[in-house]
Amino acid sequence: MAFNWFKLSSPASFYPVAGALIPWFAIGAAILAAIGLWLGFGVAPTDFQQGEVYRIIFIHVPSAWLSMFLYVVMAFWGALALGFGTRLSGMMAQAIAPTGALMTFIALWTGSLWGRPTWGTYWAWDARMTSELILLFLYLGIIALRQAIGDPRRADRACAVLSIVGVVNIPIIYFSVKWWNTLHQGASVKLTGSSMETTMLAGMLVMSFAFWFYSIAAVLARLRAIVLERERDAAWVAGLPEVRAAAGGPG
Amino acid sequence: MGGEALPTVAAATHATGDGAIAGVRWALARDLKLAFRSRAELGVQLLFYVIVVTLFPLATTPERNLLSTMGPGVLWVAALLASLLSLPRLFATDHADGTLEQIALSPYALEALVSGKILAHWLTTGLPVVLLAPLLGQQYYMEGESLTVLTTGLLIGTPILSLLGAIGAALTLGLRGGGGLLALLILPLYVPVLIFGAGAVDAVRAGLGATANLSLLGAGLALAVVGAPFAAAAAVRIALD
Amino acid sequence: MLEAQNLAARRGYAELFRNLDFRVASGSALVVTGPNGTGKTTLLRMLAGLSAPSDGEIRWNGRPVAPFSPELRSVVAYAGHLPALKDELTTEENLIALVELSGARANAGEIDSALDSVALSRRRSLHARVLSAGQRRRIGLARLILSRRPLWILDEPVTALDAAGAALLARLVHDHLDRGGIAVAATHQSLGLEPSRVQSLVLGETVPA
Amino acid sequence: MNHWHFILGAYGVTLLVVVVEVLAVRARRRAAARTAAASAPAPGARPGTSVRGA
Repeated sequence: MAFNWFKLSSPASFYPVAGALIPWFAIGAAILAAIGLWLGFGVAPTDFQQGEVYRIIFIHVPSAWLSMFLYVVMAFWGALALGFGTRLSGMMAQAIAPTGALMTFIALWTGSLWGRPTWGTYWAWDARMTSELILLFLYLGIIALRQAIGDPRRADRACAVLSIVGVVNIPIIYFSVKWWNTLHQGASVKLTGSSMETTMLAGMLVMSFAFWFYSIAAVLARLRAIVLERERDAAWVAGLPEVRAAAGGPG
Repeated sequence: MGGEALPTVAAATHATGDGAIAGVRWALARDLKLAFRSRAELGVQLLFYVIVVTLFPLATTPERNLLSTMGPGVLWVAALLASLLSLPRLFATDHADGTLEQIALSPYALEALVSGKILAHWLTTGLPVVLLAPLLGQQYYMEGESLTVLTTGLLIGTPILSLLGAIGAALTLGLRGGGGLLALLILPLYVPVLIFGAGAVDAVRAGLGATANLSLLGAGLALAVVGAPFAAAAAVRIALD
Repeated sequence: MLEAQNLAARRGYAELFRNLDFRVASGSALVVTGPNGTGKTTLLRMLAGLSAPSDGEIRWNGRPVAPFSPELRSVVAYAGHLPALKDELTTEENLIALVELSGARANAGEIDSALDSVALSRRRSLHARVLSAGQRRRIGLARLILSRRPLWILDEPVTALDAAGAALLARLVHDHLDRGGIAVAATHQSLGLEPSRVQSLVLGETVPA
Repeated sequence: MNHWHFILGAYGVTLLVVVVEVLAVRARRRAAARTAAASAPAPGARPGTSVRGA
């Protein structure tokens, strides 16, 4: 068991595993999204206060969850890279950051489009929206830091330190924004009544799984690209069929 | 000179025993001396703070009520920017002239040396900002308890800025676009400090009292004092690698 | 005794060297040469504990030492490309600061005699800003005299030194080896040591696979 | 109050972002494969060292 994990943690052995997993997660994401959208648009009833526009939550809430979840996962892999110097962990953290930033962007975009008809404004200083914006800055900071550092190993470790500091800070940031928000009686949106329709909840959960599967597929695909970039002069990379095909072609 | 015995490892590591305090003291004394020798530079940074604070009423309105509402926020944002402006000095010069390598190879714990440097940074850049606050508060028609709470908040909060900033300064050592990158990395982390610090004055005005805000700021300082030197020291080692 | 086993280094995406093995005993020196970009400085930084090897192990007196480990930090004196001097401080203040940073107490008599042996006594209260490159290097030599560390890592130590300075450096290294110390130097100039106690390591030469 | 255009804006941009990410990742992998092919080490020319003396 332990030996297997050790073997898997080398980029060379994980590369084909990731390649085999990607189609399953991609197909899974597509099927789950189809079910989720059917639940969200076909089954769930119209909200009698907000009308149809609440249907944005089927992408807003999952992307917001994923944006936070992915940050924690990224920090986890970063910590492993920092603690044990495992190369694959650093690559994993590197692969997660752009998808996490995109999820944060989707959450902000959809939140603002939901807010316009609901609050009458695209942007409200709501605690969750504000925290999400700061989360986007944190993601962009990590991506920018990696861009600025040329050396991949230094980048792995520096980004790990930054993401760990970020993980400690995110709850504090959220709490502080909420604190500030209550003091100033800011806006906040809730669905009608305390109990959400079961079909709405089901749709949201299924869509969350769809986003989750999609993120895994996207991260693994990016991971494969990163492995190729960083192990470019390893013998096993030279032997890969896709690399040989690229060598045969022009350029 | 020949024939002298080389010190053993044990003799040399003796320094790490009382290392933490001695390390803090070495870095503090040296950075304070260096800051004093280049005090003109510190003056310029302080002036930046004063000018930023002065610009806001000119950009908005000299109206008394509005300014006294904006005042704490403006002073805090200016303090954040002043801290940001001074942060590259913290490690960059040591990095450029090779001192940082010697610091990292010293038998003193790097965390202690880094703490000393952070303390010196706060004493030379953060403390002046705190001391100027009662004066600059006058521009914003702040007085009485508001002014006291603002200054107290800055006194507790500016060390957090130096502590968190040290992590960013160490992470961006020797990188292209260092200043802008540092701002992107560090300003989001400053958000809670800004909220609790500026919020303390609002709470006083709302009649809620500043105790809760200042206590939260104090808790933040405690957390930063414990955690930040380790993160900053780790970042220094990474930057040297 | 300093040993390297199966050492490998990467910089960015490129591999600088691998499968590097050597052993430097007490009282002897390792001189590292090789074309630019073959990893001399990288190797020296690894031996000083500033940088982690991408593979392999460094051992001091038989025990593996990790980068920045306390064991290594208490034995190594590292003189890199950068002199670690502050323009705002005087020659003497710079020297005292560096000696104190290495955990030693700088007593006035020792400082005097160290400055004397590098011929900087008359420049002791000048700010480092006005010193020449060679004089800056000499402060580094004074630091080595006072360092009392068994392992010296010297990166291009002869650079900027005049003939007298180079001779002084050679004498310092010689005395250091006599006391049972170890020196690792990356240099293309001779340090004038007896061949019997010098190993030479040439980086960048192709070895059969 | 149906606001279908807001829903369309939210879902449309999400789809767009996903498509852009998928295309970007595929392009990145192709580029990485090309670079890897170009920088694959020639046999025998690996970096080496020699130790002499003592």
